[in-house]
Amino acid sequence: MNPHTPDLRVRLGALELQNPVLTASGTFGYGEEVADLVDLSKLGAIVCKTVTRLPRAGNAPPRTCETPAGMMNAIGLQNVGLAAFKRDKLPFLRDSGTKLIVNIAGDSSEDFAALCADLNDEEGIDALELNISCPNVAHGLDFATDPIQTEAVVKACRAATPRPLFVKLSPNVTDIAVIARAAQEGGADALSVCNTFVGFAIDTRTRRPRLSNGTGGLSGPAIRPLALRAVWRCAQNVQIPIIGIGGIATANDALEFLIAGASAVQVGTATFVRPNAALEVIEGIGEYLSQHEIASVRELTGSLQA
Amino acid sequence: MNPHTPDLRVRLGALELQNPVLTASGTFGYGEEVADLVDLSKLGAIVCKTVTRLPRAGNAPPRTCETPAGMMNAIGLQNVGLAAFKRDKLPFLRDSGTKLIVNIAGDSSEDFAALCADLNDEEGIDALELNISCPNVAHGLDFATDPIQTEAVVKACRAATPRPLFVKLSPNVTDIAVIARAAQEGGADALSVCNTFVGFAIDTRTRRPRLSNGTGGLSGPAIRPLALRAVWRCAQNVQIPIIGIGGIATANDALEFLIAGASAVQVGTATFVRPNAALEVIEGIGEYLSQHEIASVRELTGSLQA
Amino acid sequence: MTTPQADAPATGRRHTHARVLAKCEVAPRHFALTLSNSGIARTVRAGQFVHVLPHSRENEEDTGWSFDPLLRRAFSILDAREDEFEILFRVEGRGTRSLARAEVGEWLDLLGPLGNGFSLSQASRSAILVGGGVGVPPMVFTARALSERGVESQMLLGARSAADVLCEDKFTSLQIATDDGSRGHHGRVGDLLESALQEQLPDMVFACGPYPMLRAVAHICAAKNVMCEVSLEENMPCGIGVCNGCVVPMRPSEDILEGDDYGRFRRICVHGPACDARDIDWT
Amino acid sequence: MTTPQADAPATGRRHTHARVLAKCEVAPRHFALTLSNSGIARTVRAGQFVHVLPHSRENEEDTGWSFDPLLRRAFSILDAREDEFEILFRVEGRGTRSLARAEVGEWLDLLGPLGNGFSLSQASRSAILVGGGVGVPPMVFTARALSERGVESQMLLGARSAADVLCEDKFTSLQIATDDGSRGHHGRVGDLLESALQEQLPDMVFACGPYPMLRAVAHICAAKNVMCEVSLEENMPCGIGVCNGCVVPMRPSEDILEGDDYGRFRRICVHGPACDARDIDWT
Ligand SMILES: Cc1cc2nc3c(=O)[nH]c(=O)nc-3n(C[C@H](O)[C@H](O)[C@H](O)COP(=O)(O)OP(=O)(O)OC[C@H]3O[C@@H](n4cnc5c(N)ncnc54)[C@H](O)[C@@H]3O)c2cc1C
Ligand SMILES: Cc1cc2nc3c(=O)[nH]c(=O)nc-3n(C[C@H](O)[C@H](O)[C@H](O)COP(=O)(O)OP(=O)(O)OC[C@H]3O[C@@H](n4cnc5c(N)ncnc54)[C@H](O)[C@@H]3O)c2cc1C
Ligand SMILES: Cc1cc2nc3c(=O)[nH]c(=O)nc-3n(C[C@H](O)[C@H](O)[C@H](O)COP(=O)(O)O)c2cc1C
Ligand SMILES: Cc1cc2nc3c(=O)[nH]c(=O)nc-3n(C[C@H](O)[C@H](O)[C@H](O)COP(=O)(O)O)c2cc1C
Ligand code: FES
Ligand code: FES
Repeated sequence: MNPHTPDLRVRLGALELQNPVLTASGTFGYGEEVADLVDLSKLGAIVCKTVTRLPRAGNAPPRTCETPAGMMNAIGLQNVGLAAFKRDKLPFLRDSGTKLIVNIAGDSSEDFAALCADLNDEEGIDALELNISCPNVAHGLDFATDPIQTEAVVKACRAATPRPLFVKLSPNVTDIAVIARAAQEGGADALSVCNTFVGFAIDTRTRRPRLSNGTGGLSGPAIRPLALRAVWRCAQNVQIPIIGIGGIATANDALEFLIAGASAVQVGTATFVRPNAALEVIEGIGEYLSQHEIASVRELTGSLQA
Repeated sequence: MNPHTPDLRVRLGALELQNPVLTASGTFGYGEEVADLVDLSKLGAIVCKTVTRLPRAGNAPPRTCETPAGMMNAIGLQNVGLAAFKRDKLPFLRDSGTKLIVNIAGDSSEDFAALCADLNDEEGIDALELNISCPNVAHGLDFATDPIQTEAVVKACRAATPRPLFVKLSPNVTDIAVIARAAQEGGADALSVCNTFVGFAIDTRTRRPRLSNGTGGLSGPAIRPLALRAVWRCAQNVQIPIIGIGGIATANDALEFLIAGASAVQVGTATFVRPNAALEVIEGIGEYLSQHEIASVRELTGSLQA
Repeated sequence: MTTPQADAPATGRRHTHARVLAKCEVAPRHFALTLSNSGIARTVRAGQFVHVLPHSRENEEDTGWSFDPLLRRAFSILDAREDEFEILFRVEGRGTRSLARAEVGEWLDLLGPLGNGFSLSQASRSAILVGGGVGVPPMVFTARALSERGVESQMLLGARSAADVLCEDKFTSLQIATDDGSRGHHGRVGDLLESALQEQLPDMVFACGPYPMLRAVAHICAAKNVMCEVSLEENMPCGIGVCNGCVVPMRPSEDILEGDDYGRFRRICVHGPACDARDIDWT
Repeated sequence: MTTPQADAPATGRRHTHARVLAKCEVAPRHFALTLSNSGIARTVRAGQFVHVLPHSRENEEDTGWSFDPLLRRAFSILDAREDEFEILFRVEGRGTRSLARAEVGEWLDLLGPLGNGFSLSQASRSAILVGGGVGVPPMVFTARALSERGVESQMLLGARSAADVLCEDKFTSLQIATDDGSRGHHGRVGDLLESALQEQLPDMVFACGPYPMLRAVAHICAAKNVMCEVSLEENMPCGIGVCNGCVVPMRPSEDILEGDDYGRFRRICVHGPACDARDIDWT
């Protein structure tokens, strides 16, 4: 193999991607919103905004605020709902030129499983990501903070679909390894680590919360060291691949996650800062591999030196 | 009362402070190191570096690194030990002109209690802060992640000393309210919320951890929204006073914590950026009270509007 | 009305750079920047905005070295001609403090033109423009664009005090209201609008400014049955429609009330910032 | 030797500001800043440093608007005269990238003078100075201070290549080694030291530069039984002795091995950066 064109392909369970950089759910809409600014076909995959059975209006504004090197959001899973998603959003995503991972959220194991099953007949979906860790809706964190519920919801989905199942974990737990093992036990093909950290902000002038929802989920560079720790801890406790998420803004950040044990990464908040952040990360990973004469990005995964 | 000189005094259990701004343990040495730069007598209180029974060498360097709007440390509780603390450090601290809170850490409930008892005869100690939440030593987080152990260690200390007991909690838990209630149950006079968040960083050039200890504790502005959430959650679940800690760099940051339910705050990492950060925070709180015509800082505590 | 719009990207917007050609402190803590970017200058419409990273750069390649402040800030276009356009901002918080340090010759990283702009074609003969605070700048562009279409416009300008009156030399027909009476009418700009509507009803009212002003304008126009477009503000993490952060509540209507309040919130970075005032839930 | 020193604060250090009087790109990506601050300039000793916030400010009151990069950066004093002093840095990461944007007329927020400085009095007649990379600047100050004391010094300067040779015009007696042989001796600066020590043994060797260079220098001096002080680097969150972050490992010795390795680590922001090379645990 030519050492100057490193191999960026990675495998997440049965799913092979052309490179390890995905867009994070909720930070890239349904892809179509930014097709003029980002060459979608170059992405490892698109993870679309969480889809729920029924459309959701989401939380009242203000839904976001800035924090030091980060931001908080409490969108509240605003989305068009399953029917409109299939009708209006899927056709475009199917033809984006890259793989599609549909992120779903339900109220119960049954609801999650039914969503998986409902999508079984749709073509062009390469994997499902189970959002069991949204901090911004009532009971959003019930699953991801309890290993028994985590295992149950993954099992139910596993029975409902043959598609690769990625489970998105929450960092808001005492030991994420416990939840990671439960998800693996339930039959997950990969783990997405992690969702946002629950935070709070107050406007001292009005003495009210800055977000209408009160709490929000912290994302962006501020959380990178914490997310990296979560990924590392999971990598040492499960055998399935891990998708690293949290504060990745540059190729160097992504490399940290790969070296810590991730097989792929997702870029979220950084896309708000630079719409092409994910593509820049892909390019930078390639340059690093060339410079260090590493033939494949797969060699990086878990290559941390003691 | 003159509306132009707001009352900054606060009470933490039996302890009355001239103002609500303390220095955070481990970020202000034993006070003497910075007496030339900071007028110690103006502080609400000094919380000194954690003292253990025996001297500790701490972790090998590198012990710190910078992160976006934050830093990580893995000092490993380097300290002179109880005997040298009493002999060499206490005399200065006793005469600093402000209150002294001695932060201690032990290996077991018995060790914690013995440390409390050993200090009973020393004059000039106004309260003890139990560091049951250091992420940078083996088993450092065992107490603060388990309500049963938390309650046990506080009970043991409660029996060993008549002094006000503040318990320093870890944010690295699924629900800090559970631990907060356990500490209250054990007899804590106040809660210090919170210690650092466990993080990780990798040098991608060498593929080694940036810190010799591997993981470290994240502090600084980056964690402020997360620490504020922890304080708010505790405030809604316990009746004892709370000391807010985490990323406080300006008076406005401190005000957020007070409004969320803290009775006092500690300034840590910000002191590295500006040695007089704590004094600037005190001044700014005073200005805010004057501007908003609030007579006492105690009115702010928990004054969040729905 | 509120037909849910398809989410195809707006045309012409791009991620680009602009050089600072001029910088002027037009009022205390208010800066106007003249920026060089022909792509934006030649395509932007009145009421559109640019989304700017708050750290200036020494050259085009410079990708910055700070994640704090992290997010872009939105600024309306004051005016555009050939290869240049202008923005005007007040130093408010950390974002604008940082931006105020941009020097002539440095570069800004920006996305634009963004948003929908005002529906100028709805005004065939006459329009009233209402601007308050840093809502005045986009009205300069709007007034010029209308005048080029042969539409007469009258500007009603609100400010806290005489010192805060912005861009007054840019309007041919102008009335001013100040909160403290130090200039023009002592009171709200809404008072000026009520008087103006008493004289003659325009085809359209276009308004930009603080929320309470816009709500007052919306109510006044609704009472007189005059069409009104308001340019709204909300925190905008992405500015390009992907985050769902910048929503404003829409009035309940049959279109949007499918499911459980579905469609009640509209992203104003793409389906705004200009909105028909009647569509907004002002409560 | 390593008697645990009392922790009374150093005298003279303060939290202060300095105006940028001059800025010069002395080599590619290397900047020298001349800073105005008489308090520091008049009290600083060779080998001491200043701790600088990496964001320049427009005026003295400006408290900054960014928390990223968050922490101060340490820079050795290149030289000081009357009310001015100089620092020289290489643009390395985010901290120095930000600092490189400081413009003449702007202000830096700094703490200083910090650290202990070199023990110049230990050299009564002659000294050898060894500097590599950005370890060269403090040797300029050291050479001048020695010469003012009537002590002869010889400078051995290491660099990657001819382009990276810093401050060569500041030394009267100078030998150069470059890694690529593009200037002077082709090899390490340690080779130059070995030759120099073969000719004559100085009272002291003072060294500053990358860790591998310092270790080599320490070994060479130990073998010849020449006293050597090295100026060490470690990440320094506070610079004022309160965080215990900036430690380096000391050689096991009876003094420090009370308890369980107690005292094995020394804070070099106060008990350094200059250290007796024999005290350091170089393993
Ligand atoms: C369409 C539009 C046009 C505008 N036009 C102008 C104009 O022409 N002139 C003008 O002066 N101002 C304009 N603004 C306002 C401007 O974008 C800034 O929000 C305002 O100047 C606040 O200043 P700051 O960023 O310094 O304040 P900061 O204190 O830094 O931020 C203000 C608050 O907003 C939040 N915030 C800031 N940016 C974001 C973001 N991108 N995403 C989420 N939350 C965020 C933060 O939580 C913070 O508390 C416009 C805003 C919009 C939406
Ligand atoms: C006593 C002393 C004197 C020095 N003199 C000079 C000099 O004269 N010229 C010169 O060019 N350099 C000097 N340095 C090095 C300088 O301080 C910077 O560390 C170096 O330039 C790195 O550049 P940066 O900050 O841009 O790199 P960055 O990439 O921003 O930081 C380098 C790494 O260090 C860590 N880091 C940076 N600052 C801190 C801090 N304050 N606390 C903890 N971790 C931190 C970060 O984790 C980062 O990974 C000196 C250092 C010391 C300790
Ligand atoms: C505005 C916003 C909306 C989000 N919406 C979702 C969502 O709908 N589903 C989901 O699983 N994660 C959602 N997330 C979480 C991101 O996918 C990601 O896990 C998190 O932001 C951390 O990554 P980052 O720091 O790169 O942004 C959202 C994040 C943001 C900032
Ligand atoms: C360098 C460093 C050392 C610390 N050492 C201790 C310690 O010995 N004991 C302790 O209870 N907390 C220690 N902490 C935690 C702080 O007291 C504080 O809880 C934490 O840093 C969060 O506050 P901040 O963001 O204001 O720094 C340390 C923090 C830092 C940064
Ligand atoms: S700002 Fe992100 S959708 Fe409008
Ligand atoms: S840098 Fe904090 S003790 Fe030296």
